[in-house]
Amino acid sequence: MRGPPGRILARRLSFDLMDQGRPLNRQFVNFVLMGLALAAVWLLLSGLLKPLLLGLALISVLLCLWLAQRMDVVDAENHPVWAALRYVPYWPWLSVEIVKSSVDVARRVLSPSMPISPTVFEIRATQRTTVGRVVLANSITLTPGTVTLDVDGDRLRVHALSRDTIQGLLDGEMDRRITRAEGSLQRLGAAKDGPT
Amino acid sequence: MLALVVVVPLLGAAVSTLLPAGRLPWLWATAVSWFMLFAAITLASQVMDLGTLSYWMGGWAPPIGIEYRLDAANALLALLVAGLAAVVLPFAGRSLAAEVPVEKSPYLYAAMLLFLAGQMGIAVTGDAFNVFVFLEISSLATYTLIALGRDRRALTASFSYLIVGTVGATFFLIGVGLLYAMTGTLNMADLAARIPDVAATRTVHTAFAFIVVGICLKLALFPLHLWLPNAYTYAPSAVTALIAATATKVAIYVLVRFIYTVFGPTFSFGDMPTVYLLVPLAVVGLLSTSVVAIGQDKIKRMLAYSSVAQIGYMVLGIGMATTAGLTAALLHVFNHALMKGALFMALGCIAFRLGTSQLEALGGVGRRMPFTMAAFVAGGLSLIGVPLTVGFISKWYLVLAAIELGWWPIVMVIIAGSLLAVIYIWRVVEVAYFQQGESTERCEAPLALLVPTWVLIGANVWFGIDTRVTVGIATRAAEVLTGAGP
Amino acid sequence: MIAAAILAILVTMVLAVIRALLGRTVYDRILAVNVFGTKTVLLIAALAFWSGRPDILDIALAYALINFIGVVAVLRFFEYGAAEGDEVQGK
Amino acid sequence: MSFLAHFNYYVAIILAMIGFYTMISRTNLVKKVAGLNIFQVSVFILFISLGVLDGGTVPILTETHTLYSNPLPHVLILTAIVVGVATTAVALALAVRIREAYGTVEEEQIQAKDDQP
Amino acid sequence: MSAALALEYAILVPLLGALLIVLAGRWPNLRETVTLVTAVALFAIVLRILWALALDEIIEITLIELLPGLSIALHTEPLSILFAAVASGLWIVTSVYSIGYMRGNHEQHQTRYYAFFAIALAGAMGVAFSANLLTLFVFYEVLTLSTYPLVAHKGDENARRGARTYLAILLATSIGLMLPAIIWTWSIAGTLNFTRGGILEGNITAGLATILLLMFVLGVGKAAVMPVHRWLPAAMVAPTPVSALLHAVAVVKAGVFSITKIIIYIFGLDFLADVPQERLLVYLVGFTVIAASIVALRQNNIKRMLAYSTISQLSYIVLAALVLAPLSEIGASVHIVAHAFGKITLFFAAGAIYVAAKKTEITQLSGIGRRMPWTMTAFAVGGLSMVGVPPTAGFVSKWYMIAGAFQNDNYFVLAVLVVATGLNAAYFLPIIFRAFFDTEDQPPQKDHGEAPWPMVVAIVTTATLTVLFFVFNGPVVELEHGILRGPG
Amino acid sequence: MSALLIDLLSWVLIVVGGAFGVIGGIGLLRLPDFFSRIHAASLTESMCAPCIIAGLMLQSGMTLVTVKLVFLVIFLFLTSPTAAHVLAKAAIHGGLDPGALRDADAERRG
Ligand code: NA
Ligand code: NA
Repeated sequence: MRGPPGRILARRLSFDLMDQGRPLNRQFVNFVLMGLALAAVWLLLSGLLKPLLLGLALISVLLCLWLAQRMDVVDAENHPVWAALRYVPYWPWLSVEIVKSSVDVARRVLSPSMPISPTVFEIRATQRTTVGRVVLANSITLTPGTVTLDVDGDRLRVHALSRDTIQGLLDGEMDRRITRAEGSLQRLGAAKDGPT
Repeated sequence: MLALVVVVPLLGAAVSTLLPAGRLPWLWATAVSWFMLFAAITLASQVMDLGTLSYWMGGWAPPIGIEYRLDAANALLALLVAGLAAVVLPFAGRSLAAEVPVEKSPYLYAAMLLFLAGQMGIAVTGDAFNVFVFLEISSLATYTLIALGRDRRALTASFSYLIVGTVGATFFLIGVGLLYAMTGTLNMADLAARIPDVAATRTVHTAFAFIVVGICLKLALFPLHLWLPNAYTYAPSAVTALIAATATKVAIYVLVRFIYTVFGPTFSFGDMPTVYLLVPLAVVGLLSTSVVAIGQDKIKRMLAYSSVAQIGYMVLGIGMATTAGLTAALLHVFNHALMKGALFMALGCIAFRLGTSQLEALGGVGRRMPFTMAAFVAGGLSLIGVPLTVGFISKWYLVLAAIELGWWPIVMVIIAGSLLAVIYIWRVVEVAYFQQGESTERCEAPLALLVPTWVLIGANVWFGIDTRVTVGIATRAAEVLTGAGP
Repeated sequence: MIAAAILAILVTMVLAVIRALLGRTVYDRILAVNVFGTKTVLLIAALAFWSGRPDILDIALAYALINFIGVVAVLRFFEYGAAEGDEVQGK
Repeated sequence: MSFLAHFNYYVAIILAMIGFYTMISRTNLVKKVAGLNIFQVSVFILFISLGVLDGGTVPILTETHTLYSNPLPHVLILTAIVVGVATTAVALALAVRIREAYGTVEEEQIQAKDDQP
Repeated sequence: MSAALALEYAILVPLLGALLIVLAGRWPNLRETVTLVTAVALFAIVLRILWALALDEIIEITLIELLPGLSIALHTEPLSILFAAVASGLWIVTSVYSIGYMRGNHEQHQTRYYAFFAIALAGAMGVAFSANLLTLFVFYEVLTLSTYPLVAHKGDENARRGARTYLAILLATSIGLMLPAIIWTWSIAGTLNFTRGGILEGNITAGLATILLLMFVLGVGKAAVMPVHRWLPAAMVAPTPVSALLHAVAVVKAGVFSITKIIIYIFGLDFLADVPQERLLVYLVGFTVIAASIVALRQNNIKRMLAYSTISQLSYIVLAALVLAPLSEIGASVHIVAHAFGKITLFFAAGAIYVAAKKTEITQLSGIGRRMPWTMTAFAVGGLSMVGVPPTAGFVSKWYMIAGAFQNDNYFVLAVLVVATGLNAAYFLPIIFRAFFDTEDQPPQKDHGEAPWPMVVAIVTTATLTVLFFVFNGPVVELEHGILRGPG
Repeated sequence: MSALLIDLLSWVLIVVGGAFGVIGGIGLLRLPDFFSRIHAASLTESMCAPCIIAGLMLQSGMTLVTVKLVFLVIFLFLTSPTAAHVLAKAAIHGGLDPGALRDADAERRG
């Protein structure tokens, strides 16, 4: 059977937990995964293994799942956890960018003349998934010197501290890398959720 | 049992939220309230023969653990709360169905049960901080209940009550905190034992001031009463009946408990100028609010002001700092609950039929709703203090206490209060019986409302004639509190 | 050395408070408050090491959470326009 | 030194004053609630600071530490904070309902709307 | 029926009557029958009690024990039986009269009227037989509240205002002065029971005793001692039979009865005799006698004139009681009867004149004696009794009062009595002369004779009683000597 | 040797973080309008916080404490841009003008 490890695991789970032959239930799988994630977080944060605390952990995890289900934030769409995994190759580059632009902004702030030229401009996003587009928007905001004001369709409205710093964004370097990261798992057969 | 009386309504509230909207939540709440009454009666009888009961929450010993403690004073209070609840909730069924949208019913009755749980909690807990918690539980329930009133003014009324109430509770909390700082305990009995050693410190004096002021905000002692009239006026009828009958009474109890048990009479009246604080306020409030009541053309509001006046009587009794005075105050706490409950319920019947409590709308109601108006008149006579009603008994004791102290002006004030009550009650009677309304066809309230109302009226007469129980417990409680008795 | 970090954080917080007071627009103030909040998170974290009680880090996490929710809530309030008391949108 | 000895009291008092002033002076119901919160927080701080022991550390038991500040106030204030949050929630809910009913949360405007029915 | 049972019935029967009247409301004849039957039954019961008292049976029953030592209890003694007999007896006559009056005037709400009338009688009986101050107070208030609807009977703004004044003054005085006085008494004497020789002696200083007595005399507003007399003229808005109830049958009598009883059985004559300041009250009451008579003299409306005459007559009784001489006490109690007979006759007459001739002013009465001989003769009898001229009841009581005044050499009272008699003559005799010897200035619009027969019957009866009492007062006076023995 | 190196590195990170924090604060004060101040703020969020936390991680080594710090930094990275974004949106909604939109494509050619 092909597919990302999570998907394979999920299929296994679904076969074990549900009566045979039923088509695989993605939402249920995502629930299980979310539950496991929450449990892991709890364990890591408390680091205690007393039965009482574990019992409480179980209760609170279930409570969270119930709430999530009521708010239906968990749907058939791919889980952010896996989304996060996809962008691993992109993080180092982003960090470097952040450092560079931080230094630049710091320079402008400290220099007596304060050489700034606030600008608003638009760029086009080429990502196909919503997650991808969110990643782009947040990356822009994370890097000092630029902030995403508004996202509408594939057009991002950006405010920059200075005209000189926006060239990189206009060249679309960041956009390209994100799209590539998004695609990188695509080849492994990730969910096809077209642009919304 | 001591724990159940609080835990059951708490859980009951949770259950109520899960019930389907309709009559079911009401039935459930009523059942719970009747259980509470049963429990309260059992406890009260135990207290009367066995003396003070004590129970450690979760087996933790005080001061870490919370002690539930029941003596004559809070036995009386528990009886009062449970009894009133057991009568008002049956009444609430029809009355609230007419005033509150049905889909809210599960939460409505959950709030009522929370309110009762809080009131009961205050009644039985022996832990100062626990009092604060329960006070806030019941207050929060009250805010939501008041906000359910049909008129949008109910919202603003509830909001201002919330602000004032929270400030009051926070003041109380400050006081408790300071006491804790000085004594290292929150258990009332321990506090009572340890305060004398530190009574001289300024911190304890500050604590006393904060606690008294905080509670007086909650119990709407003049001039801190401004939140009350609107709250009572715009809340749904049954809610008004319940909170008017119990909420302020419980606050009074807390005041008594702290002045007499925790701080002790010697400190409260010896070291602190409590008398000069409470008595003048009580007197001025009693007279002024009675006069204001006469001016009201919304009967519900009139009764609300009269409540503030009646609170004046109770505080007066507390301020006398004698066993007789305290007995009178406790008696009036109980008796006023009976009369105000009855009056507001009778008014609820009228509102149920006429959809208003405006005075001018009552022309000829005496003929249209004979039993309801008869109940109102009976309750009114009790409020005035006519013999063979509970009102007379509490006035009798209050006046005796005043004479005992030789406070003749106070006697006159008490009497004057009764006369003012005559005036504002009679305004209603005159319109209802001797003025023609536009309609004359009979529209007596349904039995579901009449029966509970008359049960309370019956209580007004019964306890006005057979005073052994009430006077017995009240005297005993006063003796316990003033340390005169066991 | 952590003392240095704490000092730096405190300085930042002071500057943020000044901005919050100078404000100009309410949004400047919220921005400053937000900065103040995240710096508080850092401060708690640093203090955890300073006092040798890393357990306190949980508090830092909780505080980060509250700070975020708080800022969003406040913004919601101002966006809602309740502060100006104008008519309700979409009503 | 005596000033520092009562430092916590002064902080609490100042905060209480600020909260109280806000509550009274502001006509915007939501701001009143904010004032109420500040007022309550001042009390919480007072309570907590009462439990402090000099040299004592956070009352989370470990092997290494022996001297803790008094945990009881923390417990109580935790409760008080919960109560406070509940109160705030109810208050804000009311504010929302009021806004739906009156279209404003400004006291005078509400008053005006009640007076001219 | 045992005497003790009779005591309870004296209160229960009228209440039961009221209930039946309400039930019979739809059938007027049945309703009125119920009223009459109840009235007669009550009178019979009172006679039964009188009989028991004559045999020196001591009758005392406790209905309810409110607080330890404080109960709702009934007993009998000469004064109470006298009051009870007068009230219940006159109720019969008044009922007959009411039937004529209410039907003759086509009044509304007659059921309410008869029902509350019965309740008022129950209250009066309670006052009469009350064994302690609390019981007295309770039934006193029952009487007050039950007469309010009667006074407000017409229901128009004017009637409501009059009734408001009536209720306000009576409640204000009773709750404001009488109740505190009672509680004070309780707190110093530890009991409220009516006891021979009083309960206060030795527990209270003379000065305070005077204040207490003043609180009682003014607190019992029904006695209409100035300045708390205003309710009586205000109540003139009521229908005539109600005025009869107020002035003769129950209400004002309950007032003077209460004061007499308090003076005799709470303070005690001997104790008060040692209270010099008590004289101040004598002056106050004496002033009321004179002042009220002068006001009456200046009235033109018959009923108002009668009202002020009542005020002065009541003060006779209080005055006599305050003289503290045995004979004057007897005079006081006898005058309760005498004034009852005389005044009810006068009011019935006034009512008859109103129903027959629609006349309300004295100046309109010229020559009416020829059209209504029976009525006006009765009026003359009543008037003479007020003045105290033989052969009428008024003479008997005045005789004992004067004798009592001599007994204590109380020349002030003596003077008051003489002057008042003169004034009474000055405002009654002219009316009588005008009625019989003047000629009608202008003929009336409708040619009328006597009022409906039930009214005439009632009037003649009461007038006859007034005269008969002059002759056969022996038993009553004899009975009232018992006051000086007092209850058990 | 490597322990010393790690220590050194952590100190450097902490100092750098602290420095950027202060600079951000200064920017918060110096910069002329709200939208530029956002950038100063993001300086303290995206640079100062991670550096200091990283420094602390190096202090604590491979323990649960480090895990918590990781959670902390992840959380900050998720929330701080969101907060900034919401803030900017609210400001625009509230009537603040971020400035005229420039023709981006022209820029690219130029
Ligand atoms: Na009340
Ligand atoms: Na709060």
